[in-house]
Formats: sequence, structure tokens, C-alpha cells
Amino acid sequence: MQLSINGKPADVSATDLSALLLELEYGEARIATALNGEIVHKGDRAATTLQAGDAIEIVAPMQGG
Amino acid sequence: MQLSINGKPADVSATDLSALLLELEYGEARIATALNGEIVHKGDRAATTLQAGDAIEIVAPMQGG
Amino acid sequence: MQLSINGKPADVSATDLSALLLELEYGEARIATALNGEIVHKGDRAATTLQAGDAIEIVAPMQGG
Amino acid sequence: MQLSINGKPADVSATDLSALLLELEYGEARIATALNGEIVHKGDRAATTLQAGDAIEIVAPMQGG
Amino acid sequence: MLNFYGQALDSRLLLGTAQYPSPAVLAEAVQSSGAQIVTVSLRRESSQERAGQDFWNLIEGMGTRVLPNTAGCHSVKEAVTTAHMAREVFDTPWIKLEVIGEEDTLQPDVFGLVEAARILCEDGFEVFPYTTDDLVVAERLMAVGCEVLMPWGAPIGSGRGLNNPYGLRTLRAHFPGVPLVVDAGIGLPSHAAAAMEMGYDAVLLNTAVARAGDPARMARAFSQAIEAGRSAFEAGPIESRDMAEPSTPVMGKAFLS
Amino acid sequence: MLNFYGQALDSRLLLGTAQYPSPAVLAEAVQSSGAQIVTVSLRRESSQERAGQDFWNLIEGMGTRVLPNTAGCHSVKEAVTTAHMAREVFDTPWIKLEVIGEEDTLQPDVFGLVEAARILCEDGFEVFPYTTDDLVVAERLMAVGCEVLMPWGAPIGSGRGLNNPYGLRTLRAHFPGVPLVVDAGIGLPSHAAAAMEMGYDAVLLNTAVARAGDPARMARAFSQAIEAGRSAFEAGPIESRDMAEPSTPVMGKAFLS
Amino acid sequence: MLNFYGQALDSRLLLGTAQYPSPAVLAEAVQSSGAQIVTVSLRRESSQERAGQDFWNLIEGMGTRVLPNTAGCHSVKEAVTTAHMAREVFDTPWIKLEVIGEEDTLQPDVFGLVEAARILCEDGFEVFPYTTDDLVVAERLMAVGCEVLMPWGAPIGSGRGLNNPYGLRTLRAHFPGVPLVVDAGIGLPSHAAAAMEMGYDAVLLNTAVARAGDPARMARAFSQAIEAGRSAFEAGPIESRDMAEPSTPVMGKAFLS
Amino acid sequence: MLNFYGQALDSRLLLGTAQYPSPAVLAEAVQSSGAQIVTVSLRRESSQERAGQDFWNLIEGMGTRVLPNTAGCHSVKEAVTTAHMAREVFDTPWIKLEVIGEEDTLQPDVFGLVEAARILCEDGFEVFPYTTDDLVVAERLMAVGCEVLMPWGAPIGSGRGLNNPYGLRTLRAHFPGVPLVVDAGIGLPSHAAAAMEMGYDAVLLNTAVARAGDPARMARAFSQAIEAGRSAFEAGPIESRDMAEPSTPVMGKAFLS
Repeated sequence: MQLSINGKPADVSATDLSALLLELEYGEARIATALNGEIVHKGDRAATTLQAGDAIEIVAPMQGG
Repeated sequence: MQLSINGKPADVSATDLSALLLELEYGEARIATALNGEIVHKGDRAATTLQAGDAIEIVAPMQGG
Repeated sequence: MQLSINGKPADVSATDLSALLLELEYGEARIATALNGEIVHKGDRAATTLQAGDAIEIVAPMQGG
Repeated sequence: MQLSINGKPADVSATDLSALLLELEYGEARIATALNGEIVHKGDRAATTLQAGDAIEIVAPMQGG
Repeated sequence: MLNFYGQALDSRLLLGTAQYPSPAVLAEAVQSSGAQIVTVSLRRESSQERAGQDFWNLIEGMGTRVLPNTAGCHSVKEAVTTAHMAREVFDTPWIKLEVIGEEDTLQPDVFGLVEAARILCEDGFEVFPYTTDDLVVAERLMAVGCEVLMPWGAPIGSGRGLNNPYGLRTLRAHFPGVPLVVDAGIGLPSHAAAAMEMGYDAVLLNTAVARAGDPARMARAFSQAIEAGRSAFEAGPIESRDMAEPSTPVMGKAFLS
Repeated sequence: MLNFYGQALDSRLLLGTAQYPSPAVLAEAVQSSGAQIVTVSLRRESSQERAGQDFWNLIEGMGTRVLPNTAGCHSVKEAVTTAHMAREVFDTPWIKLEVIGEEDTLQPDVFGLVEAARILCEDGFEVFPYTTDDLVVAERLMAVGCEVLMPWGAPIGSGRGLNNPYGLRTLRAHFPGVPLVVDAGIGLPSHAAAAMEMGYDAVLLNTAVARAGDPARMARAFSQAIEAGRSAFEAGPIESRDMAEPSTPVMGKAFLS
Repeated sequence: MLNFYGQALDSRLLLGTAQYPSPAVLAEAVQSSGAQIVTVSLRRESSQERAGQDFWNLIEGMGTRVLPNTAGCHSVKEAVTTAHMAREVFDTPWIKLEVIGEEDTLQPDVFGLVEAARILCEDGFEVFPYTTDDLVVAERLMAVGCEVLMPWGAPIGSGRGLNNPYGLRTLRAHFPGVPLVVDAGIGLPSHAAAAMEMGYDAVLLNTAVARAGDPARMARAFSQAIEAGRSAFEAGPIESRDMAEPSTPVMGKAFLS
Repeated sequence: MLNFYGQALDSRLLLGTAQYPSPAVLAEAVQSSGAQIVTVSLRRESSQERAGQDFWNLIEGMGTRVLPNTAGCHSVKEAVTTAHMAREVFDTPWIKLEVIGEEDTLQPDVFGLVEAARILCEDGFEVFPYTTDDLVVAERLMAVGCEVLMPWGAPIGSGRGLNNPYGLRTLRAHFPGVPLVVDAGIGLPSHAAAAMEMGYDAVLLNTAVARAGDPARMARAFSQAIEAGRSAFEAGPIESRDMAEPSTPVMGKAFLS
């Protein structure tokens, strides 16, 4: 299925968000996720089914001022 | 009828705003009027009937910065 | 003999500067001396004879900025 | 005779300062003169004889701040 | 040429009419200032005293435009109603919009200001908002229809001059095409000149003139300083530099040592 | 009224004549400045070019007084000799005395300055010393006969304005009766106005006008700013205060909430 | 003692973690600064690079609290969503709320800021709003639940110091009991000390340390200056005066003339 | 490392000993300041009171070097004689040379200062001249043998800070190799830090510490600020800029709108 992940097109087989993170091998990484501009909390990822064209954001800690 | 005019209590006989201005002898004075916090335009004064307890404001030009 | 010591008149018997300091009981005090506006070094005090009307200054350490 | 005029070497025939100014055709120009670093007032020019190697300065009005 | 809402003006000084020792001194000050716009206000009028009518006759005699203010208003409703009453009394769509947010500084409440400006622009007013040097507030004011901005220099009546030259310079740079007036806080002609040298279009003053020892003379001083600052802005000032540069050329200097 | 060595003057702007794009622009600038005193200098003249004569004719046509300077002189002897030559050429006892002590700042050598001033005052000159804001130096200059003092605002040609307002204010307070002229460093009319507001008697300028995009316009801007600053000083300015004070009276405000 | 949302702190320096030449230099700077709070952010993470995980391990090793920011957010929604993601990633209710209103100055959009603060306070966040020195905005921020305010000193990364000391002083006086942090624009230790001398509770820095030639040394310099400024505020500084006063007593001076 | 006349020093703070509420407070302040040099003076001593002996015992106990001053001297002779008496009493060639020229500002008489310095250098003293920021005066002082210069920041005891930063910066640039100490006028740690950030080598203080509410704490605050300013100077501060620059990188920002 065609998705946008962090602004880049991607073709993935996962159909829910937590499966997607597994497929992308994020493992235990300390991240947060958003689907089409709305946050998806850790606990809700498994229940969040993906549709073609969905825009997913996956963010992690970074330097900041 | 008891009114408040510019913050001071007054006992007047006029029953509408333009009659009130006559009774108070404002004559041709360049003024604006408000009834209970709402402006009453010149043209609407005659049609504006007064009730006991109404608060009338009558203002005129003054120095300003 | 009449002298001025630190701006105050004084009647002393000493006839030289080191005798004067003894008479005034400065003992081992850490001081410097001037006679009529000129410094008199420690070593020169004994040889410095006094005359009536001489102005002697005796100074010591003090707070300063 | 060899002179320095305003810092430039010059070969002139005049033997006094006022003759020099004539020879150089300063005419009525509004100027002041110095010989070897000393001012020579207008009235003293004729009496000021020149010697080989003398340094003459001739100045005039100029823009200033 | 200076232009407020389609009205071309020669004078870049807007003068307040309050706090003068007497009406005569006010009239004299306005005249010697050359101001074409004076600010005015509204207050309760008793039919006996008619102080307002006398003041109005004085102002009318000056032949200047009037810019009514909403001084002392702390709420949007109060400011909007006052503006409407001012339009009826003074017969002009111009309003100097003040929505005061804090008593010690008399600074604008930028939230109430933008909301009141929105309403008044919709009601057909030509709004002169008394604001801060905040760029974002300025953008909001323009978005709701303001075509002139009046940032403060310092608190009203403080005479401190320009508290934040950097902020004012940035505002000027950000809105090259918008008429900007420094309103409030000016104490001395040099303050007004500095504002104009930054490229401000005009200055609005009151206390510095009205409370001066000689208001008429001070009014003229400000008008000169404002013209001077504007001329300097247009005449292309020199850049300032750290090291000296001889003004008198050194070339050709006589050797006299 | 301004008075230098017994000479009464209306204008409080002294203008330099150097660095203008052309003689015509210089003439125009002097005229629009209203200056009654212009500064001039001396340089080597060749009998062929006669540049000095042309310049002199231009100056004479202006009908202003001239104040010759000793620009670029670094020693007492050089300055004194130059002053004597200037007196002969310009036929005036006035001399703007510069004894330069350092090249980067062109600041006065206060030691040479006082010595040269002493000699020139004895020789009958009326000395206008270019000095710093140092009170003690000022006292020495007056002790040797100077009746006018010209402290710098900032390095010559820097356009920085007033580097040390505190020092200038102190100098003014210390010599209430002495004509004080801020000389050098002024870049903008607001700088000149500020000096006058402090109570300075006049301002001497050159680069800020000569190097402006439009010298004549800038000259007029400075003359206005200087008049404005002087008027403000005489008209009794308000005190600046930290907190605001409403200009529009609050009494009698309508209740509209 | 300094207290943010019930958390007592010894250090009054909050340090940013961006722009250091290397992670090692960052770690060294944080340590020598003595900071107990560092600011962090969120960015897109690819599963291959895992840059974020490495950064996180570095931060965790420092043993400081983290204050996540919403840097670069221009809308309320963006800021709010970013704050929620930050809470999940960093596991803290603290958020440095930035809602940027203008690109040249990176100044806050005070309208969006107050709205986002309202939402986040309702959502249980402890908000540290990056704001201006506007008193009225500050009152709104507190009304919606902020218990700390972080006014800017100057534009982010400009190193200009305190653009409007008057405004900052007024803000301090107006909110005596509220923790106030000067955030952004500080370039030198003397700027930070001046903010603390005004009574500010802390200073937040990044560029001035990270981009210094020797970040660790500069970090320590700032921590000393901030302690110095705070101590001065608490130790009761002398009043400044215009005239001199001898420090060395004159009484008892010897007569030697 | 700081070096005065061959004497290496760790501390860059020189502290005055006058005006403290009590000898105990003085001792505490000196200790918490970390100063290695304290300034002292001379006064008439009566054989009964022996106040000077007690003071001397206090100072000796501190283990610092002493820098005697010639405070209050107005003539060359007075200053020179006082210096000689100080050398005998304090047994040191060091002398802080003050030749006061004016009472309101207690500014140096630069003429008397240079002459007294010349004599004292010839007499084998190591002179620390209290001077202005005048470059030419500084050159004269060095020409007669001074190897340290102590320009004022502001009038003694005024606490105004640095009246003329431009002048001080210029002096620093002009004498890169000479130990320069800002002496007098400092009121707050931020003033001292700013002087050090300019590259000054040390600061001499008295009133700002002695008259503070808590002198010992203020002394420590100054020592921290002076270290901070020096470190900043050596650590390579950022350049200040007019526009903002994001500290948090924008690259990789999530899209959440």
C-alpha cells in the first residue's frame, strides 16, 4: 500500500500503525507518531488501520534551543 | 420619572430621549447620546421611549491626546 | 616649644623629630612623617631638629579606595 | 638658485621672497608664505633674502572642516 | 507625501489638545505647530456648563482636521460605542483607537485592540490604532482593515522617547508601504527627529508640548525637528563609522615643522 | 543670543566647507543651512592652478564669516605657524585650533592644545579650541584665554553622534556662562538636536552634510534640528518619568460598559 | 529558591542543546554550565539512522531535566500536536511553547501563543511560554494557567542582549511573584547578569554558548554571570548617582602643600 | 595571566577597603572576593587612638598585596609626597596615583597626573595611574614609565558603570599589550563583566561592594562576574546580528498542519 512516511512515499504491507513500525524496524526506539496530522498515542497504534495515501509522521528526540 | 443622567440621579417629565434633551435645554448643542450603554443616534432619539431607572449618557467634545 | 602636630597646636620638649615621636609615645607604630610639607624618612628623624612653629605631619595606614 | 617650493625643487633667479612671488607670477593672489618653517609676513617678504636650499611654503585658502 | 486614508497632508506632526494651561495657549500651540490634525475626545456634558460647545468652537476655528480618540476605554464594547458617538459628534470616520490594557503603562490591550479594530473597520471607520511595536499585532490590525499604524514610543505622558528603537526599526522595515506614526512617550524634539530618521511617517504628541514651559515655542520646536528628521531620511544620511576620517583633506598640507 | 568673542550671531550652526561634490553644491548647502560661520583651511598653492583663489572667491560671495582651522597639525609649532598664516590669508583673529594627537580617532592632543592656545591667545588670536569633554582641560583652556570651547561629540567624520552624553552634560553644567560648541562626530539631525537640548550653544558640522545624498537638503535639516533643540532647551521641556500619565483627562468619562 | 511548577532548582541557567560542533562538546558544555534543565526538540526519525536515539542516550546520561520545545511551529494546531508528541517521547508535562509569528525576528505570535497555552494547560501540560515583554499578553498567559513566563530579550540567535530593558523591568515589577525567564537574544554574560540584576529568575540560552569558540568555557562564564547577577539582586546594590563621592574618606588627610 | 610590574596574579578584581560597616565585614568581603590586591590610604594618626595600627594588623592578616593610593591629592607635590610616605609605611613601590582635578566628578587632572607619574617613575615607584580614557594622556603616561593604566568607568562612587564604552574600547584596541584596569564608577556586576568582555585586564572597585546591603555577597558576585567576562573574552563570543536565526534546526520538522 502506498503511504507517505515522514514526507517520503513508501510502499508497505503493514495495515496498522504498530505493524508498520515493526515492518520499518523501529523496535524499541523512543518515538511518537502522527497520522494525517493527528497524534496517534502509543497505545492506539495497533488499533489504527492505515489506508492508501495516509501521511504518517514518526518523530524522535533532537537537539533544540 | 427617575433616571440616571451622566451618572447623576434626575427626576424628569420627558418620556422620550429627544424630549429629554429639550427639557434639559441642550438645544443645538453638539452631543451624542447613549441609553443603558448603547448609542442612540440623533435620528432615533424621538422614537426612544424612556423608562424609570434608565441610564442616559450625554457626551460632547473635549480635549484629548 | 610650640609646634603644630597633625594640624593641632602642641607644646613639646623634644628638639628633634625622633625624640618627638618618643615623647608622643608612638613607639613601634607604623607611621611616616613630614616636616613643613616635606617627607622626613625614618632614618633622618634623629638628625631633624625642630624649631618653634614647625608643622609636623604623622600619618599611618587607613582605609582607601 | 636651487630652492624647495611647496616641497618641490625649483631653480629660480629671484634673490628675495617678494621677487620670487613675482617670478612665479602669484600676482595679487591671496597667499601666505613661510621660509624654512617660519612665517614671513607680507611686509617682510622684500627684506627676506633667499639662500640656496631654502624651503619656501606658499599657501592659499582651501576647503576645511 | 503623507497620506492617511486618502487624505494628503503636508504636516507630519499630529497634536493632542489636552492639558494646556488655557484655551488660548492651546490655540497658539496648534497654530505654531503647523499641525493639520489634532486629537480630541468626548466627555459628559451638562446642559448648564456646555464646556464641550466652547471647546468645539475653539477647535473649529483652527481649521484643522480632528482625530477623535477612545482614550480611557478598557473594553472592546466601550471603545466601539465611544467611536460611534465620536463619529456622530465630530462627523468624521477617523478614530484613534485606544483599548487600554494596563494602568501603569497605559499600554494597549492588543487582543481587544484587534477585535475593536475589526468591528470598527466593518462599520466603516478609518481606524488609527494605538498599538505596540509587535509585528504580528500589526499584521492582524492590517488584516482587519487598518491602513495606518500608531506604535507607541514609550508610555503615554512619560516623555521617555523611544524605548525600543530596534523594535521600531524592525516594524518600519516590515511594513515599507504603510503609514506609521509614533504615538505616545515622546519628550523631546530629538526623540521625534530620531523616529523620523528611522523612516516613520509622522509623530503624535501631546504632553511634551502642553506641559512645556512655553507650549507654543515647544510646538514649533517639534514641528522643526520632525521636518528635519524627515528631510534627513530622504536626503540620504552618511553611514556611521567607528574610526575617524579627516573632513579637511590632508593632501597639499604645508610642511611647517 | 549666541556670541563668540563679542560677535553676535543668529545661526547656531557652523558649517565646514570640505568634501562637497562640487563648489556649486557647497554654495547651495551653505545657503540653505543659514550658517553665518563656515570653516576653512590652508593648503599649498601653485601659481598655475590658483585653486585657492577660486575657492576664496566662492567663500567671499557667501557673505559668511570664516573660521580658519589648523586641521592636520600635530605639533604646537605647526599649529601656531598655521594659525598665523591663516590670519594673514583670511584677515581674521579667529582660529579653530586643532592639535591632533592620534590618527585613528583624530582626537585632540590636550597637552599641545593648551600650549598652542596659550601662545595664540597671547598673540591676539580669538581661539576656538577643538577639545574633549575633559573638565580640567577646559579649565586650562579658559585660563589661557579661550572664551569658547568646542568639545567633540565623536571622532571627526564618524557620524556616531554623542559618544559620552554624561561627559557633555557635566561640561555644560560646569561652565554655564561659556559658549560651548559640539564639534565633530555628528551624523544625524537628532544628534545635533540632542546636543542643543542639553544646553549647548551651537554645533559644528561638515561630513554629515557634505557627504549626504542631498547636501543642501541635509544642511537645512540640521539647521532646523539645531533650532528645534535650542527652542526646546529654552521652552522648558517636561521631565521624563517611568510610569504613564493619561494625556486625555479621565474625569467625566461616560459609562458605557 | 527557584521553583518551576513545584520543581525546586539550584541552577538559574537553562541551556539549549542545538548547534554544538559535536555531541561531546555539547555534553561538556552542559556539564560546565551546571544547568539542571536543557531544552530539546523533536524531528523526523528514520529507522535506519536512529540519530534521535543516540541523542536521547546522550541527554539521559547528563542527568538533567528536559524541557521540550515546539520550535518552528507557526500554528496553534501544530504547536499543540507537537507538544503532545513531545510529552509521549520525553515523558514530561513540561513544554517550552513557541508559536512563531514572523520569520525575520522569530517573534512569538501572541494570539496563537495564548490560545495554544490555554489548550495545553487544559490538557495538563506545564507550559513555559516563549513570549514578548507585553504585560497584557503576560496576564492572559497566566489567566489560562501558565505559572512561568519566558519573555524574549532579543530575536532568537541575534546575541543582541536586552533590546528593551524598560519593558523587561516593567514586566518584572508587574509580576513580583511569578518565575520570569529571559529567553532568547542573549549574547554575552554581561547581558545575562543584567537580566538577573533586574530581578529575573533565570536565563535560557543556546546560540551564545553553542556557537562560541569554546562552548564549555562560555557555558561556565554564563553560569557565573547568572549567579553574580542574582547575588547582586539579593545583596542590595548601591543606587547610581550623577555626581562623584570619594570612596577614601577625606577626614584626617595630611596637609602637605 | 595577569601581570602588574612583574607580579603575576590570579584574581582580576582589585578591592578598596573603605566605607565598610565594620572591620569584620571588610575582612569577610575581601576574603569572599578572592582579591589579591587591596587599595589602602594614609591619614593622620594620633598616638592615643592608633586606629591606623589596628587597620594595618587587619590588612596584614588578609595576606593580600596592598596598593596605596594618593586619594584626595590635588597637586603634584602633595601626590608625590604622599606617595613617598606611603612607600615608607606600606613598604611597597606600588602606588595608585590620583591627582584630582575637579570636585564634582573627582576626575583626574591629566596634566598633574602625567607630571606626578614622571617624578614617581624616576623615583623608582611602580605607578598605577587613575586616568581618563584619553588615548593621548595614556601615551604620555606610558612614555614617562607607567606600565599599567587605570581609566575610569564613571565618577568615583557614582555606580554609573561605563559612561563611554566607545572610548574604553578604543583605548583597549590602542594598547593591546598594556594591562588596563577599569577603576571607579562600577555599580553592578554586569558593568564589570562588560568591561572584561571588552578585553580589560581587571577591575578596581570599592563603593559598589562596601555600600551594598551584603558586602561579602556582593564581593563574591563581582568576582564571579569578572571571571565570567574574562572567560567570555577568551572563549570567543558570537557576533551580534540584527535578524533572528533559529537555534533549533528546521530541517526534518514534522508536517502537522
